[in-house]
Amino acid sequence: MSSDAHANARTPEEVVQYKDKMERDIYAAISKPNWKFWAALALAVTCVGIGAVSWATQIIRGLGVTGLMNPVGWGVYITDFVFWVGIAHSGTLISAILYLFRAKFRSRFNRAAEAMTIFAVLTAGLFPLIHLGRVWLFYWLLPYPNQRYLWVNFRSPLVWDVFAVSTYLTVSAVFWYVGLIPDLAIARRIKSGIQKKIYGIASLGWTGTFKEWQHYNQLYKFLAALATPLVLSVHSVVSWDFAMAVVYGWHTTIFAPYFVAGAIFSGCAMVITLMVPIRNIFSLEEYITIDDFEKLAKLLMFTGLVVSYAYMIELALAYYSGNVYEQQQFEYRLFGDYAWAYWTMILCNVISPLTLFYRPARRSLMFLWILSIPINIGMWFERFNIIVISLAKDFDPYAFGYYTPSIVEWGITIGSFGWFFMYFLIFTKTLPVLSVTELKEEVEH
Amino acid sequence: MEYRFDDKHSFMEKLEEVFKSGVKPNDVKMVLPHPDHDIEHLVEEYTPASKLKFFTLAGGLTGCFTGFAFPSFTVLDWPLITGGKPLLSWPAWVVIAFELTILLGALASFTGMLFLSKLPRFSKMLSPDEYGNQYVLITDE
Amino acid sequence: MKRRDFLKFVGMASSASILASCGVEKSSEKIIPYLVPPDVEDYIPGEAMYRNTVCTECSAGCGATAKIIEWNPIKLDGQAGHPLNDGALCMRGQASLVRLYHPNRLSNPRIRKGGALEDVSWDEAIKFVRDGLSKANSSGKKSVYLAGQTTGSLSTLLDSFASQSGVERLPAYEAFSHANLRRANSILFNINDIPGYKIDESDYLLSVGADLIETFLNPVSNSQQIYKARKGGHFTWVHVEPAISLTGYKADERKTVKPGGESSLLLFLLNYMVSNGLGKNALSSNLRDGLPSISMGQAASATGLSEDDLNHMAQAFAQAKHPLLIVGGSATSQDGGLSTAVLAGMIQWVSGMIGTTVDFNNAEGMNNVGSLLDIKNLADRLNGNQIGVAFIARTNPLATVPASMKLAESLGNAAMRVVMTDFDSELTEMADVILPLSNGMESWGDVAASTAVTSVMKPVVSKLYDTLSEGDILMKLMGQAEDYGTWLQSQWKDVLGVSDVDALIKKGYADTGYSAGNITMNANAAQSFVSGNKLTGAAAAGGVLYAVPSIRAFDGRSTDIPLTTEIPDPLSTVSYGNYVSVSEAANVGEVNPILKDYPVVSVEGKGASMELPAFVQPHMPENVATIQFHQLDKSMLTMDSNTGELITRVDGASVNATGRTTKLSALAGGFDQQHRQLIPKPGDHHHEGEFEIGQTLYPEIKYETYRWGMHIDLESCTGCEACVAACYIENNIPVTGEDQHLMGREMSWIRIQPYYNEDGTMDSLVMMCQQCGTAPCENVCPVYATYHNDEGLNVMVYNRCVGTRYCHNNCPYKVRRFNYFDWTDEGAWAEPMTRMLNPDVYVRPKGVMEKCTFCLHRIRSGKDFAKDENRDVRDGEIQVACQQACPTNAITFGNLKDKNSEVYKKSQMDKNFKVLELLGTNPAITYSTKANKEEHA
Amino acid sequence: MRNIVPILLFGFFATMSAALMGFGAYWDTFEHAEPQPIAFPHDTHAGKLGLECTHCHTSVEKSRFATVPAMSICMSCHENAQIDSPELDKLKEYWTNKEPVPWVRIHSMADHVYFSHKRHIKAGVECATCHGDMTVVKEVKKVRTFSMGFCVGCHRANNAPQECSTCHK
Repeated sequence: MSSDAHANARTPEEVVQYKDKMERDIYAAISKPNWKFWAALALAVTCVGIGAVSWATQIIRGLGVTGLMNPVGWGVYITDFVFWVGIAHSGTLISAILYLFRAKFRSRFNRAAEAMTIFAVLTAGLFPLIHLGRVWLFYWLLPYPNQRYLWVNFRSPLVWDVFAVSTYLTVSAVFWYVGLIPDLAIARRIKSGIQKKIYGIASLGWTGTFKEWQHYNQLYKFLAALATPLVLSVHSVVSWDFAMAVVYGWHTTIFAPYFVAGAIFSGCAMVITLMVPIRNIFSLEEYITIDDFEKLAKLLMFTGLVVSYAYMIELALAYYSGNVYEQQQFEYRLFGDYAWAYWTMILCNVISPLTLFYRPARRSLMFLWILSIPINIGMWFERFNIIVISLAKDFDPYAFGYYTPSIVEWGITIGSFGWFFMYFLIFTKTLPVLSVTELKEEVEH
Repeated sequence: MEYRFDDKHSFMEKLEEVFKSGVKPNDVKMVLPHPDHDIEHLVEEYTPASKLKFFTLAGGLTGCFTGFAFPSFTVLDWPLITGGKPLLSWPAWVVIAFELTILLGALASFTGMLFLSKLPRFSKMLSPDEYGNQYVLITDE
Repeated sequence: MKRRDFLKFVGMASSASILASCGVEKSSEKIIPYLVPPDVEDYIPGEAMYRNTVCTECSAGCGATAKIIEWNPIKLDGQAGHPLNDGALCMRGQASLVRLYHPNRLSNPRIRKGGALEDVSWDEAIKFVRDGLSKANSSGKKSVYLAGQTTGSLSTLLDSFASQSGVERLPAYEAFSHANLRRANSILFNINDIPGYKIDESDYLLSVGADLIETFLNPVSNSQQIYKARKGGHFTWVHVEPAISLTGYKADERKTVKPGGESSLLLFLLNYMVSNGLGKNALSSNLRDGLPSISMGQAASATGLSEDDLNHMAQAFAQAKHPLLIVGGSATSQDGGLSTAVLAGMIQWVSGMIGTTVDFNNAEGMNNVGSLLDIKNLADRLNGNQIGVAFIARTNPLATVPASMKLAESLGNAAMRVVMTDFDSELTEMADVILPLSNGMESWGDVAASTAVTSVMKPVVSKLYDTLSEGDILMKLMGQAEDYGTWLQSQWKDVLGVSDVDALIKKGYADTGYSAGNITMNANAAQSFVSGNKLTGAAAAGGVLYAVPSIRAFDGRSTDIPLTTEIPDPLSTVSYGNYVSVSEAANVGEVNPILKDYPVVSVEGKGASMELPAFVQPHMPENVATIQFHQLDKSMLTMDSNTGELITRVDGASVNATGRTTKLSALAGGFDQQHRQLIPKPGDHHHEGEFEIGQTLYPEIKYETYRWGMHIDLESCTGCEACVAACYIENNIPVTGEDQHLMGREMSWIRIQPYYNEDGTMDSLVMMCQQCGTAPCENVCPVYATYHNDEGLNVMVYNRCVGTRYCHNNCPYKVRRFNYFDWTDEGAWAEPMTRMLNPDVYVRPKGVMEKCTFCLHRIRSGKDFAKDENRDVRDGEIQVACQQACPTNAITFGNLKDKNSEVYKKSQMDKNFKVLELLGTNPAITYSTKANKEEHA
Repeated sequence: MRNIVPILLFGFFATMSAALMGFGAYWDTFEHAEPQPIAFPHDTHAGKLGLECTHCHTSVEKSRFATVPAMSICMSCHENAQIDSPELDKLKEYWTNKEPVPWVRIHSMADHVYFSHKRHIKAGVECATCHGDMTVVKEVKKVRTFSMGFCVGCHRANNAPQECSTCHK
C-alpha cells in the first residue's frame, strides 16, 4: 500500500483509522530494545571509550602523540571536523530547503536527517577542541568579558567557525525540536507510565489547538527560511578556514560552493547509510518507498557531479593560473606521495556515483546502501587531500614534509563514529524516526 | 459544547457556520490533529494572522546590529593590529553579523511561538487533554 | 624546584656556597636571601654580567665572553675585539655551553678496583696515581703523558711535572695534526709549524683542499678575514677541491680537481711563475733546473681542470699584488700530501707571500703537536710492555687513529691508564683512573690563540661537580699545595710580563707578540726534496671516499654536545645519523626528501665495509664520495708512513646500491628552488607589469619610534650555522632528538636552507620569522596570540596561545614551531641543564606555538637601558643573537625608522629582495645576494 | 508545575552557592598569610621605626627584582639593637649557623611575565599599590591578585603601555 493514498479513496472513518495505524507503526519502534540494539549500542560506546582514552593520552602527553609535524599542522582532526560538519548538512538541507521547495519526499527523511545533523554537529564540534594544543583553555576562543580585558580576534576564520557552528547547532536543535513537539504530544497520548510523563513535559503541554498550529506553522516557515541561508553559510565559513589562508590548494574562491556541494553529497550518502537499515528494522516500508530513495539517489548523483566538476575546475584553475606554486601543488596531489589518497577520492566521489545514471541501480536499496559507504569514505579523503596535501608542499621546498596519522588520531576518529552512532541509536529508540504529523497532514491532501 | 469530526470537510462546514453566526474564533476552541492550510485560510478570514514575524524581525535586527557593534567594540577596547588590516575591518564582521542574525532571529521566533501559544503549559504537561486524530470544536454554549 | 622558578626568586639566591644547593632544592616557594650581599661590582639581581673566557671546544683558542645571569653562564659569544675571532664564535663554540651543563659529564674521580670502576675522593685518586707512578718507576717502566694540543702555561707546567715525576711527555695528539704541512714548513723554512694566513690582506686567494669555513685551523677567523677582504673589494677567491664542501660553494669560484691532482696543479703554477720569471723571489738555478716540468696539457689531464681554467688561474695568481695560497685539508692529508705541501711552500716563497700574507710571526703554535708516527711509536712501546702509567688528557686517540694500529689493544698493556676527560668514551671504559676535568669556564688557564696572542681565562662559574682542571690535577700530582690559579697568576706576571692580572683578565688576552726571525727558504733542503721525491702522483683510479672533518663535530669531539647533532649539516641538512654523500652519477637509487627516504648503500674500501644511507650530493664529481670523519669506519684510515699524517682519502672505495631505503633525518624537503624564485636570480622579476608588489587595500601602518628590521647579506653568509646554535642557546630552544626529527618536528627558529643550482652553485638561504608587516599568521589567530606591534614586530604571546596551529599553516615561510610535547618533561633540560636556560625567555609549555622574536627580550632590555638614560635606542646598541654570532656580519639588525641606521641603508639597496614578496607579506627582513650585490658594487 | 518550581529554585540556589564558594576560594588565595620562619614585623620596621622600603629591599630601584634583604642587613642593626625576643633569637641562630632564613614566598609573578620593579618605581608607582601598606601590617599578605586584569587595569588608568610584549616574555 502506498503512502500516497489519498483521503479521497477512503471514508472519513478509514482516514482516522489510517492515521491511528500510522501512529502505532511508527511509535512501535519506541519500545524495549532487543539484544541487537544493546550490542550495537555497546559497540558504539566501546568506540567512544577508545576515543576517550586516545584523547586523554593526547591531553596528558601533548599533541606529539599525533602524527602532526612541520609543515602539516592540521591533519586527521580537522579532516574529521569538516567531514562531520559536511554530514551535518543534508539534515537541514532536507528539512529546510526541501520544505521551502515543497518537495514531498522530504517528510520521509527529515526527522532522522535532522537528528543526524545535530549529532554530527555535536561530533564535529568536538574536533576543534580535540585539535587544540591547550584544550583546557578552549574558553579563550569565546568572546566573553573577562578580568584580562581580552577579546577574541573576529578577523580569524576560526572565530567565524565558533559562531557558525554554534549557531548551526542551536538553530538545528530548535528546528528539530519544534518539529518534534506535536509528535511528542502524540507519544504522550500513546505511551503510559513514566514515559507518558516524560513525553508530556517534553511536549510542553501541546494540545493541538488552532492557535498553536497557526503560530507553529509560521515558526516552521521562518525557521526554514532562516536555516536555508544558514546551512549554506556554515560550510562556506568552514571552507573559509582554508580559503582565507595563503596556502595554495586552500586559497581559492570556489571553495564555498565546492564545500557546500560536497557537504550535501556526503550528507545524502549518510542519510542513505542510516535510513536503509532503519526502514528495514522498523518495518517502515509502507511509509518510506523506493521512489523516495530514488529521489535521494538523484540528489546524490547531482551533488556528485557538482563535486566532480569542482575537482576539475581546481585542476583547470591551477593549470590556467600559470602560478608555479599552485601548479606544483596539484601535480603533487595527482602524482606525488599522496597520490593514493587523491585517487581513492576520485574513485569514490567521481566514478562510483556515475553508476546512479542506471535506473535500476538507483532503485536498489542494497546497492544504494553499499554505494553510500565509499562515498562517505571518499568525502573524508577529499578533506584529507585538501588539508594535508596542500600543507605538505606549500612554498618553501626546505619545509616540505610528509604527514602520517598516528594511532591516537585513528582512535579519536573511531571514537567520533562511536559518539555519533551512540546518539543516533538512542534517538531511534526514544523518538519517532518519521515526522508523523507531517505524514498525517499529507494524508489529507 | 463539543463537536467531533472524523472528516476535515464537515469540520470546516461547521466552523464556517459558527463563525458566520458571529462567534469570533478566539471564543471557540479548535483542536486539530495536524496543521491544515484550508482550515487556516478559513479561520484567518475572521481573525488576524500570526504576529510571529515581528519577533523574527526584532531578533534578526538585534543579531545583525550586535554582529557589527560587538566586534567593533572589542577591537576599540584593546586595539591590536593583525595582518596590517585596519582595526575596524568590517568585512570580517559580516560573517559574525550574519550568524548572529540567524541565531537571534531563530531564537526570538521560537520564543515568540512559545509566548504567543502560551507554551509551555505546565498544567497540561502531566494531565493533558487528548483528542486523538479527530477534529474538535468546542464552543461556549 | 625548577630552574625557572628558581630564577623568579631572585632577590634571593644565596652566597656562592649555597647557590649549588639551592639549584637542587625541592621545597616549593622559598626565598633564600644572601647571608652577605655579593661584593661584585657589576652585579645587579637578574641582570646580566659579562666575563671573558676562552672557548675550549677546539684548540684554536678563540676568546669568548660568557653572559652570566645570577651566577650561571647562559650564553657564550666571541669576545669583541679579540685579535683572533673578534666577537664571533663558530657553531661548536656556541654550543659548547651545553658541555658545561650536560648531565652526562663526569662528576667525580673514579678508580678501578677489582675490575670495576668506583667513585673515590680526589685525594684517594691522586694517591692511587702516585702509587702507580712509583710502582712503574721501580719496575723500570716509563710512564708517558699524552695530551691534546697543549699551549701556554699548562705546557710549562706539564714539562715541570714530567721532569719532576720522571714521566715522558709525548708530542701532543690531534687527529688533524697537519703533519705534512708542518713537515714541509720545517723542510723549507725550518719551522715545524703552520703560519697565520692573512686572507684580509690578500687580493687573490687560492685555497686548495683547505676547508677554511668549516674546520681548517681557525674557521671563524678565516671567515672574518674573507669577509673583510671582500668588503675591501678587489678580492677573488678560488677554491680547488676534489669533492664538495661548504667552503667550495662559498668561494667566488669552485674548481673541481681530480683526487690526487692537487700537486700537479701546484707544480704547474710554480712552473708558470718560474718559467715566466714572475714572483718576488727567484729560485736558485739548481732548484729551477731540478724542478720537473709539466705542460699545460699534462696539467689539465692530471688535474681534470680545463686548460682555460689553468691559464686563467695561473695568470690571475701571478698578476695579483698580494696573492695567498692556502693548501691543506684533503690536499695534504692524502698520499703525496707532503709533496703538495712542499710545492705550496715553494710557491709561497716564490710569490713573496712569506712575510706578507703568510705570517710565521703569528703562527698556529703547533710545534709540540706530534703525528701518528708518535702514536705508532707509543703503540710499539706499549706492546713491548715498556710503559708504566699512561696519562691521556683531553684527547681520545682511540676514536680517531686508524684501526690497523690496534691502539686500544696496545693500551691494555700499560700498567695503568689514567684518563682525564669530561665525558665517557671507549677510552674511559678501559681506564684505571678517571680524573674528571673541569670545564674551561670553571677553570683558570691560558691558551695560545697564536704564537703572538695568548688568551687567558678565570673561572666564570663555580664548579658544578667534583672536578678539577688539568692544571690543578698536575699540581696535586706534583704534591704542590698551591692551586693552579695562584701559580698561573704568578706565571703570567713572570712570563707574559703582566703586572695587573685583573686588567689582563678583563682584556681577555695578552698581545705578547712573537718574531720567527727573518725567514728564507732553505734552497738546499728544497732541492734535495725535489730531487729525492716524486712531486706529483698519478690521480687516484676508481672510486675515492674522503673522510672530511665535520663542521658540526670536527674530529668527532663535539658529538658529546647534543646540540651539534640537532643542528643539521649545512650541505645535506642531515641532523642525526651517519650517512655518506655520493654523486648523482653513482646512481644509488631514488631519494625522496619529502618522505625522508634515502637509499642504503654499502661502502667498501681498504678491506672494510659500512652500510649506511646515502645523501646524493648535487655537483659531487663522479666516483667521489665524502663521509664525515667521525662517521667513518676507522679501518679505512691509513697513515703516511713518512710523516705520520692521517690519510683521509680512501682509494679504491666503492659505493654500491643495496636496493633498500631507509629514513634519514635530512631536514630539507627539497634541495632546489623548484622554480619558486625564493632567491631570485638575475633577470627574475615577479610578474612584471601584472601587478605591483605591496599593493594593499589597507592604510599603511604607522610606526612611532621604532620599526625593527633586518638585512641578511647572502653573499657574506657562509652557512656555518653559528647563528643557529646561538639562537638555540639564547632562546631556550629544546633539542628534540632523532625520532622527532624523522617526524619533522625540529624546533629551530632559524635555519640555513641549501638550494642547489644547476650551474654548480649553492645558495644558503637564512630563514627565520620574517616579521611581516602584513603577516598571514596574525589574521588567523582566534585569540590575538600573535599580532603586529607598534614597533613592527610580529609578537608571539606564548601564554595566550591555545594551540590551533593555524598560524603555522598560514605561514608561507614555515618558520613557526609548535611544542608538540612539553620538552622539559621529555628531558630536553635534564638537570643541571635548567641552569643554562635564559631567564629572560619563557620556556614554552606543550601546546604552544613559538618562533623567532627578533630577540624581543634583548630589545626590551635595550629599551629599558635607554629609558634609564632618557633617550631612544642607538643604532647597533641592540644586537640579536644570530647577528652577534655571525662571523661575517651577514646579519644586520636595527631600526628602519632611523634613516641613519645601518640596517636602513642596507635595506635600501636597489637589488635587495624579500622572500616570497609576491604574497604581499611585506617582511621586515630584506636579503641581498651575490649576483645582486655585484651590480651594486 | 508544582514539581518544577522547587527544582528550578534548588538549581538556582545550588548554582549561586557554588559560584560564591568559588569566589571565596579565589579571594582566599591572596588574602592568606603564610607562617614565616621568623615572624618579621613589617609594621615595626616600616611603620614605627620609619625605615624606607629601600633600606632593606636594596635592589628595587636598580633591578627588576626588589630582593629580600641579605641577612647581613638584618644583622647590621640587630647586632647592636638588642631587644629580647624569641624571634630575634631565631635570627641570631640562623646567622651564627651561617644559614639563610628560608622565607616563604608570598608575591610571585608567573613565569611568562616580565616585571621590572625598577621601571615601576621610576614611574612613581608606590610600593603599596601592589603590596599593600606595609607600615601597618605585621605579616606579609597578598592583597592583590597579580592577575593580568590587575596589571592591565593599572596600566590603563595610568596610560602605561598596553602592548602585550611589554610584559609577556
